[in-house]
Amino acid sequence: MTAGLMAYMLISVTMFGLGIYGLMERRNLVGLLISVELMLNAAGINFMAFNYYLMPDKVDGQIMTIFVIGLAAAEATLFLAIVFAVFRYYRSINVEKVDHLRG
Amino acid sequence: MSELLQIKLTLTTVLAPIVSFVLIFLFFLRQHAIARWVSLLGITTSAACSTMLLWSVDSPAHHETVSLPWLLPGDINFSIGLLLDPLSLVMLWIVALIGTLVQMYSFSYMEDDANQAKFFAFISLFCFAMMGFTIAPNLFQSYVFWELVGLGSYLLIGFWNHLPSAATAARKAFIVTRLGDLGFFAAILVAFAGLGSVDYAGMAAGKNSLWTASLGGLDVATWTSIGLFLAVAGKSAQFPLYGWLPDAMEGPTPVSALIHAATMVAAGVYLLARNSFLLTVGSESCVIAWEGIAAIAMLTALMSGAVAIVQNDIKRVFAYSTISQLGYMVVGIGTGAVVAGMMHLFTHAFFKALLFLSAGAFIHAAHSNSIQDIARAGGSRLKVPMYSLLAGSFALAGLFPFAGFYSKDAILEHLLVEHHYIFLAAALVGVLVTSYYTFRVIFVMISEKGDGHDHHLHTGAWMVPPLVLLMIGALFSGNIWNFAVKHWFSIKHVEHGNAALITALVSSGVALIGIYYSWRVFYKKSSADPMEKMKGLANVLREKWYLDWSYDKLVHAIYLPFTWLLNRIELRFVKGALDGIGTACMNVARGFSRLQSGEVQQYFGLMLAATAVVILLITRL
Amino acid sequence: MDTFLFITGAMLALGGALIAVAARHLFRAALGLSVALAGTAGLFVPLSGEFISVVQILVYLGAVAIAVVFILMLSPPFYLQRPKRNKWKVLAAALVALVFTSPLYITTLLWPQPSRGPSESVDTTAKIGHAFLKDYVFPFEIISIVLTIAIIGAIVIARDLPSDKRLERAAQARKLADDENSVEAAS
Amino acid sequence: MDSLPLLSLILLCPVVGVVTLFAVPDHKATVVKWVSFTVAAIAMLLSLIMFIGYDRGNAGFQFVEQYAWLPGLNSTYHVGVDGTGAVLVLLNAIVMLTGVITSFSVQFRVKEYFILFLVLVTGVFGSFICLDFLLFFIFFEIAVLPMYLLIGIWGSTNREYAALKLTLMLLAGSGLVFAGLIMTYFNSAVRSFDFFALKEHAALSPDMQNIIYPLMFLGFGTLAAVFPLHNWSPDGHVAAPTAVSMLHAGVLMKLGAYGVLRYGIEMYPIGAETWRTVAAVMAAGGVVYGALVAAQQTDLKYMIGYSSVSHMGLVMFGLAAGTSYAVSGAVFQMFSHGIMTALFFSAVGFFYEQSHTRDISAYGGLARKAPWVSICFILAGLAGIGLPGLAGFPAEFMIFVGAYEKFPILTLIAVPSLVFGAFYMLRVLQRVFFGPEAGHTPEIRDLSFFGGTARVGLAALIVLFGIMPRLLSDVIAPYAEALFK
Repeated sequence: MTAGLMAYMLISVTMFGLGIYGLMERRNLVGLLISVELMLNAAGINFMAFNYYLMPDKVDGQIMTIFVIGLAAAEATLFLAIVFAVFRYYRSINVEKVDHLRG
Repeated sequence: MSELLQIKLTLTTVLAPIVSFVLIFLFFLRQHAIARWVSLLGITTSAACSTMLLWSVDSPAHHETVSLPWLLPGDINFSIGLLLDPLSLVMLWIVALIGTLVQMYSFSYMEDDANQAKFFAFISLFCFAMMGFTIAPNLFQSYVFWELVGLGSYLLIGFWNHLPSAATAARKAFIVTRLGDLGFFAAILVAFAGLGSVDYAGMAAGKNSLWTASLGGLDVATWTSIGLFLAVAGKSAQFPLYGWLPDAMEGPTPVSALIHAATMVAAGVYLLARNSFLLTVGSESCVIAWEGIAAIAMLTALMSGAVAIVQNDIKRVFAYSTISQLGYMVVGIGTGAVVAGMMHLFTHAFFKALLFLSAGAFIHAAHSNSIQDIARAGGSRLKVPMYSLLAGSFALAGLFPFAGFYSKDAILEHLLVEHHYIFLAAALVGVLVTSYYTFRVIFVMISEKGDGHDHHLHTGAWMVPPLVLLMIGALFSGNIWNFAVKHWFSIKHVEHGNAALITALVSSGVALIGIYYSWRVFYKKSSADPMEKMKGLANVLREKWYLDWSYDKLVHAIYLPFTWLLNRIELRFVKGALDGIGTACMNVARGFSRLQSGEVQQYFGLMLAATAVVILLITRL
Repeated sequence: MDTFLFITGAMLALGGALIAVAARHLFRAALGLSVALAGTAGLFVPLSGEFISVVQILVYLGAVAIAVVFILMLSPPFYLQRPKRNKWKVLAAALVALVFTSPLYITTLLWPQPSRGPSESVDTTAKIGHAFLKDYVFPFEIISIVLTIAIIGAIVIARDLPSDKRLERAAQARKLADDENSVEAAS
Repeated sequence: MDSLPLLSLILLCPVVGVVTLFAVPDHKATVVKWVSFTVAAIAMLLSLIMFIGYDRGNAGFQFVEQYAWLPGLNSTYHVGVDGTGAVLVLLNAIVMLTGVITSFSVQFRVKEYFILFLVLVTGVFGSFICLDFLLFFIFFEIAVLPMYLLIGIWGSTNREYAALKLTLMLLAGSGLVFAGLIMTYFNSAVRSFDFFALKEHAALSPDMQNIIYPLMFLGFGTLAAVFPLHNWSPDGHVAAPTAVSMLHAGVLMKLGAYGVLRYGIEMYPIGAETWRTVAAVMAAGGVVYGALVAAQQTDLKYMIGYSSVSHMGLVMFGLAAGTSYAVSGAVFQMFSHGIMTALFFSAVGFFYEQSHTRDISAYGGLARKAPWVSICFILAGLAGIGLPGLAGFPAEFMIFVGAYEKFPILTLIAVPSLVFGAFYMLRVLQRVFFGPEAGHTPEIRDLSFFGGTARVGLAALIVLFGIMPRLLSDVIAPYAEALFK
């Protein structure tokens, strides 16, 4: 016996919402990365849950999760590299200071 | 003479000068000696051919037209061709003859000029244009060459264009005559729209109903006449457009002679003569319009004659006398005496060319235009020019047996016979004034004895033959017309009792009075110059009836400020509106660009908000 | 067992996430993220996702979270500073998060959905293997290329020895940042 | 000759030039110039062959070629010329060749300059020969856009501003045209962009025509500098480098008038009839306004720019009047004004290169220092004021004669522009070429032989077509008559 789909979805949405909050609130690039990871993770949960409850015969959702994880890894790598570069350039990783694209 | 030969001769006559123009322009711009001979050869060919043509005309009914579509394929309305009838041939002959004499004269007059090749090229172009105008079989071709005549005068008047006064005079001549040309253009438009043809033959044969069709209150014929008169007023220097002609004296004197005798100003009178059929096709209003034309011409004659009295520049005296004589011609044609008007044009061509060329001889010798200066330099000792000046003056004053006597009397007689008594009276006043100012020049000249610089004075070798020939013309051209030319024009000479005798006696008497008075004032100095007494009038005359002043005001106080205003509007409103649109766009964009803060989180928030809206819309919550 | 895993996983995941976004100390946030990822891995097991669960722990927890920690450790000590919260920013962020998630919550709660999963658990690992080598072979290869490129890119960006021009620009940018009383960092 | 795809070859010339230039190294400026000259000369030759081979008795399209292009949209590569097209292709070839010769003095980024120049010419050629609305529009845009760079990079006085204004206004114009194009496509009985198909079978309702025609008139009219949408043109002419001014005033503005004729009047006759008076008032306004404003200009190029507004106003006036005479005159005027302004700008550019000023009062007595180029300029000036014997007169005369039938009052209002024109033109001629030399005028030497060929050639054409207008009108008149039979 497991919890229903709704429970998983609620967890997922909550985690996603926390990610959004973090993304908006953090001033630090690394903090942003953490929030993004949370959001990706929430998406992963959704994929898993939908796969299990709606089409248990297939594994497409699980494969998507793997892709999400893989992409998250790639993204994290690049992101961290960018953090390095930004820091070298601005001596800061505060996103409020990094606004050279301001119109 | 066969028709084909006639056509060939005409073409040779007309094209010879333009060939010399092209040759000089392409090859001989620096070889002055060759250039002048090329030019003279061209115009002499024309003169010879036109003389042969003139002989070949045997009847007044002679009328021959050849036209080729020029503007559009198959469109005969706007074609180039030639019209051979006595009128055009006589005119052609005058142009070629005077042109030849003037060019010959220029050999001496322009001998020191560094650009004389160009001068001869231009003068050839000028003669070509005038001849092309003369043989035009339709209004269109007339207009084309009419404008080219204007170009020729522009180039020649402004020939010494390093002098600002010459350049300005040339510009004034071109623009003022162009103002008149608007009338010509309008006349073409009206006539073509009304009749569907601008061919002279076609127009003369045009249905009366078409000519009298109502158009803006008047009829087609009237508007055409008015338009054409405007053009004539420009070219033939009638009120109110005559202001350019005296200024045109800035050109070399041979050019003045040409302009005043045979080409530029003659074009207007000739055009009017050509279109005198309008008098017969139009309605009542058209006749009134022509009367009006005659009245304006009479006014011109008197006004300019009066101005001539106070001029001290010898060329200007003759310039104003030209305007006055042109007035006579237009009065004649306007009241229906086409032949008399043309006759006066014919004789006037000779004696006015003579007057200008002799004036040129004085100027060339004395290096001054002022009558008094010439007199002081001993101008009266120049034998040939002095005789020719005398001959010309007698002709201009209309004394027997000089040519002017016949032609002027022809017009006066017509006025008497046709009961135009007001015109007649005015014309007689004009005769008085004419003889007065003409002989003023002579008496001033001979009253001074000179101060011993006469060894400088000489008449150029090439000046003498033209002067002598023109003297003969001034003497006999009236008789030539009466004996040889008149029978080509299909007007039967009707004896009107003693009209001819009366006018001849009265006008001669009046002229003699003028001469006598002039003698008293300027030679004997026994009575005071009337201009000394009438200071106010003299001032008005010196200001040329304030006509130039009015032009000046028109240009500087109305036209230029108006263009200035338009330019301001252009900059302020047209350009300003566009710039305003641009600025407005920039401002809006600047507002939006504030959204692009460069802050990732703000973008993210906006993105999410937008996504939420989209989700709400999709799920219709 | 499943229920236990679910409850534990859910608590860890949400708790960890909360710490990850709320902690003032960046290092703690990173640890929170690790906890959240581990909890998620636990959540996957009841969904017959044992394999994914392991992948999650290996890759996500083992690589990503560790990388985050690493970067913090290797960085200058900006993360030690604990700047004040900006009250308005917190409020705005919470509001946005709420606005955005509320339709999701509502949808989740209102729409009818199966509460029960399949009765018997399936062997997904083998299926995943088959799928990867059949239907998903192309995306699979692509993702490996993406990863490779990401690694190369990361190296390029990170090693990036600045040229003269860039140094100049960097100096300018730094001056800009300094003017705004910088080096506050770390939230 | 029938089998030879002459028009496509003409179109191909500048394209080949562009491709070749890409292959030429940047620093070989001389090679770049001679390659451009060669393609321009070939295009000129081919255009001349086309013009001579054109059957003058035939009013329809000739040298027609058609190949499939976008079958899904019923758009084909369909080219051919009639009376207008043939004349304008010839004009473009002439201006292109003389423009290239004039551009030999360009020093800065030569390769890019000539590439853009040839792209521009390609667009113009394409527009004049295309019988497919969509393709025409594409070529039209190709012709408009390089102007921005040409003016912005190689221009002078206030060039960024002028380039931006010009481009924005022209693009706004083509936006209107595009709207009309789409409306035509979707409202016609046939879904086709082909000119014949649209003209014969489109059967647009009168209401629709009344809506679309103003779009076309204003859209193309902007390019033809119809009053009051003319303001881009003087600024643009002034800012543009010499050869670009030549091409711009000489050909590109004609493209606008051509658009009004082909894709306005021919395609929407009912709409043209409805809006005739409005169009004529705008055009006549431009005629007088341009001539008056020109009198106030102190910059030679501005003066020519406003005179162009006046002359293009005449073209539009003729088109708006829509009689056979007037349209013949309008097309004739396109040609003669093209040559005339090309010559103007070429001569002014020649002075500017040497003295770096275009201020009218800075010059004086040029006719004595540099007689040949002065004669060229004076001839152009006299042609501009409609002197018979030069190319401007037949055009103006036909326009006025034709327009008088329909708009007697407006015509009589527009005719005085002849005097206004004479007023400013002679003032400038007197100031610049005659009169005393201005004290500070730098030494101006006369034309070199090579540069002279362009200017003297253009001047010779002005005289040639002035003396023998039938050379052109034989081609134009059958077309114009067929249009209004």
